[in-house]
Amino acid sequence: MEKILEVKDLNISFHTFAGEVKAIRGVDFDLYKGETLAIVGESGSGKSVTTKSIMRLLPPGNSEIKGGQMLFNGKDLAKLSDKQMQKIRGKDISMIFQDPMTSLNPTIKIGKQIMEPIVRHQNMSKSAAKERAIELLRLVGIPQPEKRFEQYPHQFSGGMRQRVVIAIALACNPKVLIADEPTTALDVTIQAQILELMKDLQKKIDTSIIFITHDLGVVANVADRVAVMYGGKIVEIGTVDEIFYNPQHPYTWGLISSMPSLDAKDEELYAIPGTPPNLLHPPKGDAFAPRNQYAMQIDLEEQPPMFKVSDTHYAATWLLHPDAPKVEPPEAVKRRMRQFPAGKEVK
Amino acid sequence: MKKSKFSLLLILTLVFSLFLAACSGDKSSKTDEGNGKGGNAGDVAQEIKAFDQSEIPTMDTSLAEGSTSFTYINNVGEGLYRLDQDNKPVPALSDGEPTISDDQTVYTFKIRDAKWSNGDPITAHDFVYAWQRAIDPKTASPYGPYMMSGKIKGAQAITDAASAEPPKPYDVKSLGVVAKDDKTLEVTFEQPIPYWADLFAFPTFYPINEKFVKEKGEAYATNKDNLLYNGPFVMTDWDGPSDTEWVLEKNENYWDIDAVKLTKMTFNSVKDPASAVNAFEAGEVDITAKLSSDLVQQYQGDDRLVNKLEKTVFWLKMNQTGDSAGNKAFQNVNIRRAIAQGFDKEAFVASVLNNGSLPANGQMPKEFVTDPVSGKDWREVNGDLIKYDAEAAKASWEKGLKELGIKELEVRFLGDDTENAKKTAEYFKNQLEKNLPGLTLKVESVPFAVRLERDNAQDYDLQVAGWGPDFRDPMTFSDLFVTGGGSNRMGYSNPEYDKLIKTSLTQLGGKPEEYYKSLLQAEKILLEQDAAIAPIYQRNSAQLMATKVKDVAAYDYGPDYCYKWTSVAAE
Amino acid sequence: MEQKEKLLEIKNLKQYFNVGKPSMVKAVDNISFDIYKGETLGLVGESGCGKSTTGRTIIRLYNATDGEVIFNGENVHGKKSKSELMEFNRKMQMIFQDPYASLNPRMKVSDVIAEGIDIHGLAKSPQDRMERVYNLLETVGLNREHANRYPHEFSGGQRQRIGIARALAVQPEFIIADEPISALDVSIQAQVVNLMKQLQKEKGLTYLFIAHDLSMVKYISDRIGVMYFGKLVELTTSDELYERPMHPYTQSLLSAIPLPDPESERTRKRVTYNPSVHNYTESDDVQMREITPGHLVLCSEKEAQQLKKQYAN
Amino acid sequence: MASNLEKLPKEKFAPAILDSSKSEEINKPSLSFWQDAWMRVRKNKAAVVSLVVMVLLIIMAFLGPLISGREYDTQNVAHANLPPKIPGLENVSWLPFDGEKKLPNGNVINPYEQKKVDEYYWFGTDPLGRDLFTRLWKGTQVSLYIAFLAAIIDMIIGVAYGAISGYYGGRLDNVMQRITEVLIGIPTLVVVILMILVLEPGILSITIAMSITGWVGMSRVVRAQTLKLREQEFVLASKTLGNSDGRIIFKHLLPNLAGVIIINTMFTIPNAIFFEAFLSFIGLGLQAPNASLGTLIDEGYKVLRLHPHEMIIPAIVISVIMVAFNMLADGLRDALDPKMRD
Amino acid sequence: MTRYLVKRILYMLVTLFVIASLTFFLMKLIPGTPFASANKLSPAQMAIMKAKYGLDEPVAVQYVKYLGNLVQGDLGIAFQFGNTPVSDLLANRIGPSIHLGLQAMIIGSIIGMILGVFAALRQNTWVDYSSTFLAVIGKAIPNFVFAGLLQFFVAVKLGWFPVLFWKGPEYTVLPTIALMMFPVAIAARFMRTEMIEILGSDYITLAKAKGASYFDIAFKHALRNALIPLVTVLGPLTASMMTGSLVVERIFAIPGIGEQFVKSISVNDYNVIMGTNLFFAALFVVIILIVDILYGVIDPRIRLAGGKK
Repeated sequence: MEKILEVKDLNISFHTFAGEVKAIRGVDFDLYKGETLAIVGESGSGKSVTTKSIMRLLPPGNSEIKGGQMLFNGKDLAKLSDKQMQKIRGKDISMIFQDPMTSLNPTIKIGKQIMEPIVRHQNMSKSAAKERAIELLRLVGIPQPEKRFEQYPHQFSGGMRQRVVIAIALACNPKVLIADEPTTALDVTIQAQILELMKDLQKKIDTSIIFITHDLGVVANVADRVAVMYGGKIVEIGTVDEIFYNPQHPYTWGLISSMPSLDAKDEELYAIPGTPPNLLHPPKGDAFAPRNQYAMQIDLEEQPPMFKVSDTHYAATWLLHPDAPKVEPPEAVKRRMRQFPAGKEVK
Repeated sequence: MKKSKFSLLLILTLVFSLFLAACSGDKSSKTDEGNGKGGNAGDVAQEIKAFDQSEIPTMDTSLAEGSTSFTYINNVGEGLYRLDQDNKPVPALSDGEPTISDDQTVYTFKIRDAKWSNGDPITAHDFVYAWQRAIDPKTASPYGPYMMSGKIKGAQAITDAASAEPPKPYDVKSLGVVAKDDKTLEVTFEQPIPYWADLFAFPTFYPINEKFVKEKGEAYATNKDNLLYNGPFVMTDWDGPSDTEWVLEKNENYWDIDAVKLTKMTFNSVKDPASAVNAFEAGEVDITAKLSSDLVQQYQGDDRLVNKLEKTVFWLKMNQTGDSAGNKAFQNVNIRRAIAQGFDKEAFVASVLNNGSLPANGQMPKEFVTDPVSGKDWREVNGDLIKYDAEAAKASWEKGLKELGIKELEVRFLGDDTENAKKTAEYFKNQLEKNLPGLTLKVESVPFAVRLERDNAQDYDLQVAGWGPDFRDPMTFSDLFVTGGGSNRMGYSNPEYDKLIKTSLTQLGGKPEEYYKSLLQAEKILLEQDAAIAPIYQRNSAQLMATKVKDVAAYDYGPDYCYKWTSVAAE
Repeated sequence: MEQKEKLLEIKNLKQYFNVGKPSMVKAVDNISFDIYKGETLGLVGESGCGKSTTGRTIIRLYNATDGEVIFNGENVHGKKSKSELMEFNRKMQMIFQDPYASLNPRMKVSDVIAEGIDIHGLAKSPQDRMERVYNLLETVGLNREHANRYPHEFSGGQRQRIGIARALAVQPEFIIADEPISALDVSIQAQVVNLMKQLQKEKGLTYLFIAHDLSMVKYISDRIGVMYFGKLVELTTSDELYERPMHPYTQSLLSAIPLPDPESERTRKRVTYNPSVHNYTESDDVQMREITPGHLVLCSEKEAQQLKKQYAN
Repeated sequence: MASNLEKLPKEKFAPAILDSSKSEEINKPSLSFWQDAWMRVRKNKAAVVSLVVMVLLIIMAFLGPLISGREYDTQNVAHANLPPKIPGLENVSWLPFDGEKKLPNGNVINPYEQKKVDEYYWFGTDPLGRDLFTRLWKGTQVSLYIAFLAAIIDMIIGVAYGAISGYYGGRLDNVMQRITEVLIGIPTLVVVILMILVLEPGILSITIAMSITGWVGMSRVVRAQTLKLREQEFVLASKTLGNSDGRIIFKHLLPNLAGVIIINTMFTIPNAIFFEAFLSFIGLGLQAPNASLGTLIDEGYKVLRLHPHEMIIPAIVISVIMVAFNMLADGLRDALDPKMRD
Repeated sequence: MTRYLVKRILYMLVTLFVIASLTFFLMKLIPGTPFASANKLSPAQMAIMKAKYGLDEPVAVQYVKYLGNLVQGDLGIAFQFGNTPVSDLLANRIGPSIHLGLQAMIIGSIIGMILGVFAALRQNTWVDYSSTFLAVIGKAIPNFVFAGLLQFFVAVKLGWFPVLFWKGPEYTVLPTIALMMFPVAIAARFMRTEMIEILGSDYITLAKAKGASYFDIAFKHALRNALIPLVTVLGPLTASMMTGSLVVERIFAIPGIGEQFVKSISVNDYNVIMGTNLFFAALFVVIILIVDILYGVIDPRIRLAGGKK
């Protein structure tokens, strides 16, 4: 498959008054044409920072790309000038944000906000851009687009606003669409609509999507592949089935088993103990080790490399090391593993 | 400090200025106006530009009460007499000297053939109307009754009747002024008035054209078009009391037009003296208004600085009525004397005022009136009545305190409202507290109107007050402190003093020698014997005037300046 | 269903805002339900459906427009003396949604937790007060050392546990949990939910659990009420609700939830709810009707008949 | 990927001993909100410098009048209007402390020699021969006193009014807001002038006059903030615990309002100084012989061209105070206002 | 909207009524008479003058009469100017004050806004620091000092502009500069804070994500939103600028109302004080109303909510 975006060993730090926060500590992943890559992880795990850095939207004053490459069309996004980056944003790579209530400019008409990237990137006349904008509104399922074109954001409901944001993002048929928790702020019924819309549109314009979320249900719904992030690193990456039915990293186990399943009522939920690491002083070894009931001595001393599970599946845990003792995953995970269609052996 | 320190600011300003010059403003320009300096070489345009401190409050002679009003009324109007360049009243609309009755109370004037600016002849009726209007309680003139009561026959009675409770009927026709015919005016005084000619030169006594006033009604005197002129100039621009620019031009109907040289004068009110000086330096104006003392220092020795020793004297009033500690203490003559002698007037005029003012050691100003007996200036005759003497002051002070049986005294000090008020108060506080141990001065500075009210209510201990004359006669100062007198307002009372003043007023009007002798004696009682007030200084004022401007008459009372004889010389 | 003791009866509760103005909002519109002692009643619905308002009205943060809230046989919204109110405040407590906004950032954790103890004068001495705070901290899985720290030093899950400790400090019988986990990460949600379950077991607490996350609600609740636009549309046991949702809105809601299971997601079919399907007329007496034992649905008489027939067995 | 990892010692794969009690440990030092804010302020160089400057100025305001050895109101007219002269610095030609002055006509004179004055007046003297160094610091003292007093009065009234209005809301809020609307409708300058006329003039009257409308700004800020806070869940929590309104206001609202109150006060102080200066300039300021920076500038302005030091020195001090307060207020806002946090 | 306006205007009238009453009674508290020659008047004459101007009546009667006249638009006469009606005085004097105030306000706030925007865009650079410094200096140095320095150096020494008066565009330059320093400072500082906050908002990030240029982001997206709170501050400031320029008016001999007002206060000219005060207040409330309407123009959320906040 064609790689559209390659992120290699990305390191990002924030400079705060308390010191340097190493928010991203060596992230690698590829994005293929037409696929949806979901990035999951809890807040502070670095998923938003990764995507914002791809868009180069991190605040210039206190954030710094310490190393790594983000190759898009053979160009390293990290090295582009602001002007060059402006030409890529909204045209080749666009973005949808979490909160539709705040991501539209309250003082500019909806139509104008949709037209902006069209006019900017496609050299269209005003009237042609307007037509295109109305067409986009119709495409994202907004009724009476001509009338809605002239309205202001506050006249739209949350779900409708998110549709507008999607329309803006898709205005120039981008190659990559980054969706940063696009449904978190929405009700479930609206979320379902938006997810359907996105999948639908993806098929139409064949764009690649990086989908950030912390909701495993949403991941299961939209993703082709899943990257699990913890403590500024990707700890496990694989196809959606591999992650859900054959997870290898204890953190992924924790994530999956902390969700109640519909049939198991009385057993206690599995809860990952403790709190996420403080990236101001990242731990020496595996960042997850202090919360990991399977932790070994080496976890406290050395960061695990990515172990290959299959061609598409990698996980960063010492448990995959040949010398590591065999451990029993939690019950809920074992149940899932039994369902794994490929039936691959669990180590 | 050094100019370079402003350079940054300057650069900044320049940038802004340029920016603004390009984009500001929308008013149509009136700049060309009054720019008539050109003319032929050698033939100097007889035009000047001048500043005044304030706008003209009113041009209605009956309502006028301040020197600004009087100045412009004097320049565009005229009475029976006019002050000449030497401050002497000379006949103006009066055709020659009047006929005076033997008892010196009835004066009969012939009115000169002169015209109003609308061409109407000026008649004796115009005077009768003006005077009756000024005394009429309905007019509520502030100066009419002040100038007439006790002088013009019947004036006091009218005011008394109108203010009685309940009001009594009155008739303005009972005023002692009658038009015998169109050109003959008969004026009756209550008693002989030595300074009668000054009164007739005073703007309150100028004629008014009745027909014109009736025609204009409420609008009379509200702007240049609602006024009639009979003086050396007419107003060609004045939109009313709020106007800050006004123009006088030569009055073609003036009977003495040959004496008038200026063709045009443009006036502006400029309240900030420093700004006025800036404009003068920039050549935008020929005459500034009075300078503040800080500016006077700056121009010391400059021949453009014109000094004028005013006949206004400032003194400390020591209130003897009331219940405050100060009021009670001031009933003691030693305490009063201690205060009067306890501050250094020389240093005060030299450092605080620093504008040419003179220390005053008597009530009467210098160069105001001359004793007819010796032909010498009043001040020379009576000399220094109460001088700064720290030792004597301290001695009196201790004596006074002993008599009162106290060791300390706190006195309220009501400051004046001049530009130097604050410094003056500070100076007095410092001087008196230093020289009179145990004295504390509590300074209270209040606005002008409040001070007048406190004076009126006699709610003060020590107050800086000043008095300027309204006519050239010692009486304008002497009768201030008679018992119960309207301007006394400090509870001073001395029967001997009262008697001297009363005799002079009622019996000596026609006998100048005795009149002066009596009043000279009164001043001695007031100061040497009673130390009723503590004279401080006689004010000097200074202004900047371009050297090309000649012959501006400056007056001691009534109007400040007259431009009738003024001319512009070639430079 | 065995007969349980009613702890709380809500009768025809109404909460309108901006009464008399054109902008009047019927946030809670005539709802009735009971909560039994020791159970957890879940309340679900989409944002703006009035579920939080219901909770806040029950605890008297708002004065009800109409209706009764009977707690232990006493009407909470009647006229009350100060001491009665205090007693009531002690018996009924609340856990809030936002772990960041629900703790006063200027107060130490010990003071936050002890607030109720102070108000109700439960501690005999300062030592007793601190001892209670330490116990509460340990009850919710935190350390004594945390007592002297400030809220901003804690993570979201820890803060939420402090909030629980604060509510527990006055030893309440009934706790309203207003979306207590929706602002937390998945892994932390489990911590809080486990803690709540454990506390319920130990202290015999009764919960009103308000949430929009249906899977968690199902997990923790014995019974669940579904709200839609200020009205309660369905109320039954949680298993029953998931197995046999009867109200079309509940059906649409359940069908919209994505499950963390790619296989089922590939096949899930979403149904949409259109309120006009009911076709209610003026004469329809729309109210909660029991279709099967313990399963109430908001419907008209006609619909009830239909449903009864449909779910007869 | 895992190529050279085979050679790891076995014992490394032994289960790690994890102290479960440590999982909840916080490894940051315990910082209260104020300590945290203080750390942020410290990072702001301008604010720290401003704070130092302000402390120095305040110290000088009290110490200055003592170290000169002269009284602020002692007059010596023989020594009037002397330029600054500082021992040691008098020979440094580029500094204006040589006791010489340049006349408007360009001549340089030395009034100290002319008047045969042997003493050193560090900042020169005024027209009454008073020592300007002493007066300057005395004036600073008075200005600061007025400003702080006005700020405190504003704070007390404004906070009480705003907190009550915002917390109780409803009809009470409505009535209270109408009242402030009327107050806002009155131009400040007008009220102040009228009040100074009505009250007996003095430091206190000026302060009261400034506070008559001054508190409105504070009350609006506090009210807006209270409206937000009273819906915060910790306030609701306190209500559900049965807390009384008074205690909620004092324990929950006020501590959380402290930030905006401090910031607002920091902006009030320089404004009050400025306003007092303005009043002095239009002749409604302090009573003699009291000095404030305003009266000093006013007096100095009159003799600016002849004796520039008499205005420039107090003008510099007032500017420094204003700059320092504003910078510090900015720093505090960044540190205390959660909106501005990174 | 109409209902809202009517309600607002009613409130305004109430405000003005309260202010009129307040001023009236305050004036009555001040000792003294408005007659300049009071020290030369005999008690009899004083009584006559008080009677003529109705000052001898009980305060309550005077109050009722005053309000009665007020309703008819009669502000009384100015004592210090003989019989001139206060309304004439205001009419003649208010023009330059408003002109100067507005001009300084508009130019000042535009410059301030530009400074503020650039400071925010280049946060923590020399641009930011110098703009902040300028702003603080503008606030710190009294405008009369500015006015005096400008007059002396720019007008007298350099001769670029007229020293005094108010006769045409070039006359307005220096007073405007002196007066605008304050709005420059206020606008710059406010704008900076607002812009920094807005530049961090989601919709700005979205605009960036669209590929908008810096210019577009600053001026098309952020500026309008930053204006909303700025208007709140600048509105009342505009009113006080129009009324509070008295010192600058005095220094540049501008025939405005401010100087007149101060003089009236010192001579107890009640009618002028009350009239001017009421006029200021009216101006003030009208400007606040305009500000609120302006909100709607800038912020569509308010426009459609019918003026509600």
